[in-house]
Amino acid sequence: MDFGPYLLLASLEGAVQSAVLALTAVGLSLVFGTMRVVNVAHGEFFMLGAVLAWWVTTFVGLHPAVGFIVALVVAPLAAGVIAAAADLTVLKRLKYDPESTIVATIGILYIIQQVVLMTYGPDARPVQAPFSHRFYTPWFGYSSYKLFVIGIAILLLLGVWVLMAKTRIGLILRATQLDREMAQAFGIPVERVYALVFGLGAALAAMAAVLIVPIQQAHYLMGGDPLLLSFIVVIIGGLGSLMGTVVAAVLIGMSDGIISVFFTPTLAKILATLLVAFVLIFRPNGLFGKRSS
Amino acid sequence: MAALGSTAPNNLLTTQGLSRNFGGLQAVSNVNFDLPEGQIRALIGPNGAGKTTFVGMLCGRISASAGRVAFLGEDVTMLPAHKRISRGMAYTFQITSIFGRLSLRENVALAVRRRLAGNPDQVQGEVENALSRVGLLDRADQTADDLSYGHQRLLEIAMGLGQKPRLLILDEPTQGLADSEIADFKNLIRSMAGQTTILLIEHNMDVVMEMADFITVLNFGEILAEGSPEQIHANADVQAAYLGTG
Amino acid sequence: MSDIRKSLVLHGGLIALLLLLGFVLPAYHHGNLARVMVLAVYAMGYNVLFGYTGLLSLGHAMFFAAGMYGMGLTIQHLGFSAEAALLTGVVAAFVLSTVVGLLALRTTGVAFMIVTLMFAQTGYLVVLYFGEWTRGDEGFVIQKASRVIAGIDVSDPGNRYLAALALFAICLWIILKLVQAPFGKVLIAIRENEDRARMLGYDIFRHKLIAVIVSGTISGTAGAFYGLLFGYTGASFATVQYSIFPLLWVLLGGAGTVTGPLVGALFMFYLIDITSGLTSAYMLFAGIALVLLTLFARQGLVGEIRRRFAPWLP
Amino acid sequence: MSNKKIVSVSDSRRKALKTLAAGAGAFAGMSTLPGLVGYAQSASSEPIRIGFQVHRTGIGAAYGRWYNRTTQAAAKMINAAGGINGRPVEIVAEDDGTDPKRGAEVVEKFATQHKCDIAFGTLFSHVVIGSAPRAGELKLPYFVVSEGHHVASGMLNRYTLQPGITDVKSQVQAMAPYVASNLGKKVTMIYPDFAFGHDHRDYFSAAIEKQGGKVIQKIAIPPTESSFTKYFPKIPRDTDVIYHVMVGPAVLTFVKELGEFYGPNKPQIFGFIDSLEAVDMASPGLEFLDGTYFWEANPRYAQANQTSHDKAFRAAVGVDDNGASVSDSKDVSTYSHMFGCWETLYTVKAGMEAAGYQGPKDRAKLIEAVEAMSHIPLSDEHPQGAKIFNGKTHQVFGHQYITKVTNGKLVLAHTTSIEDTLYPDEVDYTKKSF
Repeated sequence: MDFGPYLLLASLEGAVQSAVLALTAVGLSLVFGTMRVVNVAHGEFFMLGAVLAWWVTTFVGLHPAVGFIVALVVAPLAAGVIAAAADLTVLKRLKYDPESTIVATIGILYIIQQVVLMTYGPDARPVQAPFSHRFYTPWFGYSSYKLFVIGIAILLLLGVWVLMAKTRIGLILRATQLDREMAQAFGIPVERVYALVFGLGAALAAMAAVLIVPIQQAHYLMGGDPLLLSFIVVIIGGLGSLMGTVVAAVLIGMSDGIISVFFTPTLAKILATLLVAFVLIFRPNGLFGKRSS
Repeated sequence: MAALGSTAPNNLLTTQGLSRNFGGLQAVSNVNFDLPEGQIRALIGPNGAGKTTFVGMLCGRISASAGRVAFLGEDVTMLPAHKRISRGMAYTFQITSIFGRLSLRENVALAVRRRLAGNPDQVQGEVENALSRVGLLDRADQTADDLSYGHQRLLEIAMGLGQKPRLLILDEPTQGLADSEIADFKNLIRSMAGQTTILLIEHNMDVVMEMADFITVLNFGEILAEGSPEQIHANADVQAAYLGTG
Repeated sequence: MSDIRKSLVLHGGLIALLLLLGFVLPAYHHGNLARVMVLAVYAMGYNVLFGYTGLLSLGHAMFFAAGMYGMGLTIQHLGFSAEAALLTGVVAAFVLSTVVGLLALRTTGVAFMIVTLMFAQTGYLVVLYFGEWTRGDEGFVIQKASRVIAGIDVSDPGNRYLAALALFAICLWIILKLVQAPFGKVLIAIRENEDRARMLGYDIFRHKLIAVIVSGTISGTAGAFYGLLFGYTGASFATVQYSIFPLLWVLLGGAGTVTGPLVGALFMFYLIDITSGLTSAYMLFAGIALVLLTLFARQGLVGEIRRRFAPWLP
Repeated sequence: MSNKKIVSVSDSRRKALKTLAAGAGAFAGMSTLPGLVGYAQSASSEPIRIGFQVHRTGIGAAYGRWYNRTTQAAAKMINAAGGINGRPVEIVAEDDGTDPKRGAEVVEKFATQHKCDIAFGTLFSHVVIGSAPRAGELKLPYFVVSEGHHVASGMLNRYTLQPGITDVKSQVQAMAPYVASNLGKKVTMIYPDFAFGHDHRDYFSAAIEKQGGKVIQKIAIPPTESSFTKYFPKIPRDTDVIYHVMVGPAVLTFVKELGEFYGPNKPQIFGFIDSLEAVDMASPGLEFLDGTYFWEANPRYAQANQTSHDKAFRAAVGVDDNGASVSDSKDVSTYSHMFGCWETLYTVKAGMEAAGYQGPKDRAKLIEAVEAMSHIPLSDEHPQGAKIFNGKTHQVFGHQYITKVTNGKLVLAHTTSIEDTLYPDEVDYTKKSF
């Protein structure tokens, strides 16, 4: 294929990945920013979203679009509740000590993953897209749904931004993020805020998964990649900085797409991975992080 | 006693035009500072005068934006902290910084071993010596976290002693100590006088006036005045500075 | 009895016990223990960095794999003897850990986790990329004929066990010496309070770098031996999963304890071996164990014993 | 795992015995153990224990489920017909997590704890290669159902055999003539960037050139990949045939995205069914596959010329005429692989009966008996088709099928001869010691 169209296609693919990644990573970033907790189980909440989407759509059974919309509401809600419960039963009792929470969330990772394996099984199951329209350029065909994903993701991200910047909840969150003790002193119920944030972070990951699952399939091991990628994105973006996270997601997603134009696939992956490593080595606080860590 | 601004050969430490700014804010600007061997020097000044930043640049925790630091007659401006320490500086933190989960013995041993990694027996001896000098020998095998705040400050000083430094920098050592503990501390400093040069950042004026041979007053990152306790006590600018900023 | 004496007795006794077990254990558990001892060495290497120095690496599989492939590839393609191949494996891990250390130690905390993770991921992809030589994910068999160390055929279960025990004993001794030496005490100091250690005049970077190299080289040695003793070299050992395992073993057994890694690896092995008979979702139990651990035994099994009964445990 | 319980009945006695033996034989080295244990066992006439190494979890899980159903069905049949040498067959299943390390551990468990007579049933090549050395050391006959070339390549050992399924080298080279003469000569290959994919790349490139064709582009997809569209532009415009073979959870994504990319005006597409094993042909997005071709080792859909043997096989395993579970039409089988378990078990039966197999001490005899086999006729025991077993290379060779997607069903288009699958021996295991 000619270079121009190829680049276009690669960019489209990169954009889809960026969109979903941004949504997932913002969830992780929110949790880290507010609670200073590295949630290793984040990817499993993503997986949970996809699996729940499959269940909901098969349960609803009507036109795929209906099932999809229901899933877009139910799956994040359920994932959020489970996450909040995990926070109250485990993380809270660890007093959010950084090291222990990493271990605990590794444990939660396995618990969620394996419970899904026991109930949903080891298969990769497809979820039908709300609409299966394709459009054709002179060079290639492309699924309109993928463009739809980009759109929705942008809307959701704007939603998060409004929530953080314009609402009272956002104010409380930012206050808690700035200074936990101070917030407590001002009568902010920090513990409930933390549970809320942890749930919200998981819900965002689940939402991203609901968007992607009509493109990929729901599988109990699908949580790994989103976790790694959103980890990378959050660090590159500068810990806790939502804006940085989004920008980094776009950078990572696009570069993954574009690099694949110029190299053989595996080599492209190798280079993309090394790129991330070296960005961190020479900007240890991320591209947009403040100097002192 | 060294005269103002002189760079006599017997100076242990000298700075010339030492400056540091944090993004526009000038924390320390163009300080020329001389510290003769064997002196107990107090460094005072209102909050935010740049005292901690200044000593930070002396021992290498903070890099200088401009100027130089000379220690034992050699320029150490470019040296990382650990190299300056190994040349004979010691620094005790303003906010207590110890190895909380280790025993007192091990805390001090870490300080001693850098010099004497070779022979354990000697380490043992010096550790107990340092601990006894701050009166913590009987607690040698406790975990540092279990100590009272005052004792933790003393432990930190013991770590300073354990390093047998040429220059001991104490950043607000008496902060949060009870009067009785302050008294012990004064005796401790006296006992060190002569063997070690001491740079003392201190808010407690009684301690300063009683202990210091010589005082440097820092204000807005600049040297406002230097002199004997009496001279400083009489100095109008100093009083103004303190009253001015509370 | 002095602490040094106590620990000498304890660890000497442990080795003696393992030796005895080698002769009385039923075949199945005999084989398992041989495996676990080599894996424990991997975890002990990891523990030097994570448990004692306080640096959390998510990429140790690259060191394990470097040792394994350094050993396997030279036997497969260059016809090296087992001894030469093992040495190559160790050297490979040493070189890799030096390079990775020099680069990754520019970062700290979470960034360090990610950088090591990324390097390990690169390592895994490189193994696949050079599939002509590595046979990628499939890997290759180390033929029985090449699995002879100093005239001893380590494909024989008895010999394999003794070889694994010897490796374990040597590494145990090295690490014991390391953590009881002033150098090891400084590593602990860095873990406890890096800034303080620096202001006592210790060269933090140098100490950390050496820790990474020791840790990576020991892990790589385990990889080289694992491949040789069990006759297989494959890419699955370079995956993220195998970077997580030593972390889990060390956490279960007790970070910053000399015997913790063995206990953790053993515990995990039988946890999986037994529960896999009950359900295919056996990692569920590993998950529950981890959560309970953080809630009730923060320091791991041996760590808790040290905290409650034997503060002298190294 | 009820079968485990049965094991444990007589277990304690044997454990004690074994511990004694271990103590005694300690200085002689533990390797003397199996012999002793074998003696303890052969006296009894208890079940023949077949250690079944199954991918219950990990990327092989979908295959594992159907391998398990097929194996249990075959065991049921065999036992209903009087078992092996009058002894019932008992399947002792252990999950290997589709991981080579765990696989080796499981093989040890079969040999030393479950006291299995043989190990059997592994699909994924890396697990086979990781486990085979241990099987060899433990002198445990290891019958794999992997379609990998590892056995015939000579990499493994005398105790490892693949008598139930043709290997990838044969499958691939047998496709070339049909592809070249019916679909086109300029081929672009898309395959996973690991050994299994490299085998396809190497063997097919060679085979197609023999047919005067050429592989003009090779696209190796990293196994970590979950979206594929961005690689399709690498397919040259002048491609006659796209040759695809994918494995793992992302296969459906791959095929769907290929369809989205091309839409109606696509080149000829020839795929290995691995790209769609256990995937419902009716899944949304697969319409575009109509008119494309697939390799199948055993046609998933009951064909017009269906044999009575295939009918019986489907009935026994519980698979309907569309290759899905009779109890759940969405649960599609791995029909092109699972027959291997069935046929392998019957080969084991034949081998044991020929060898007069009593217990572990006769393991070598069993191997020799199987090595002695050559022509295997089409039958209820071998429903996939007639086969030739090569005792020297421990590998079987059989007919391959090419089907064309017509109205969402895979319809037989071509059947290769066994000769198409043959290639010169690369090893003679019979010359290797036991």
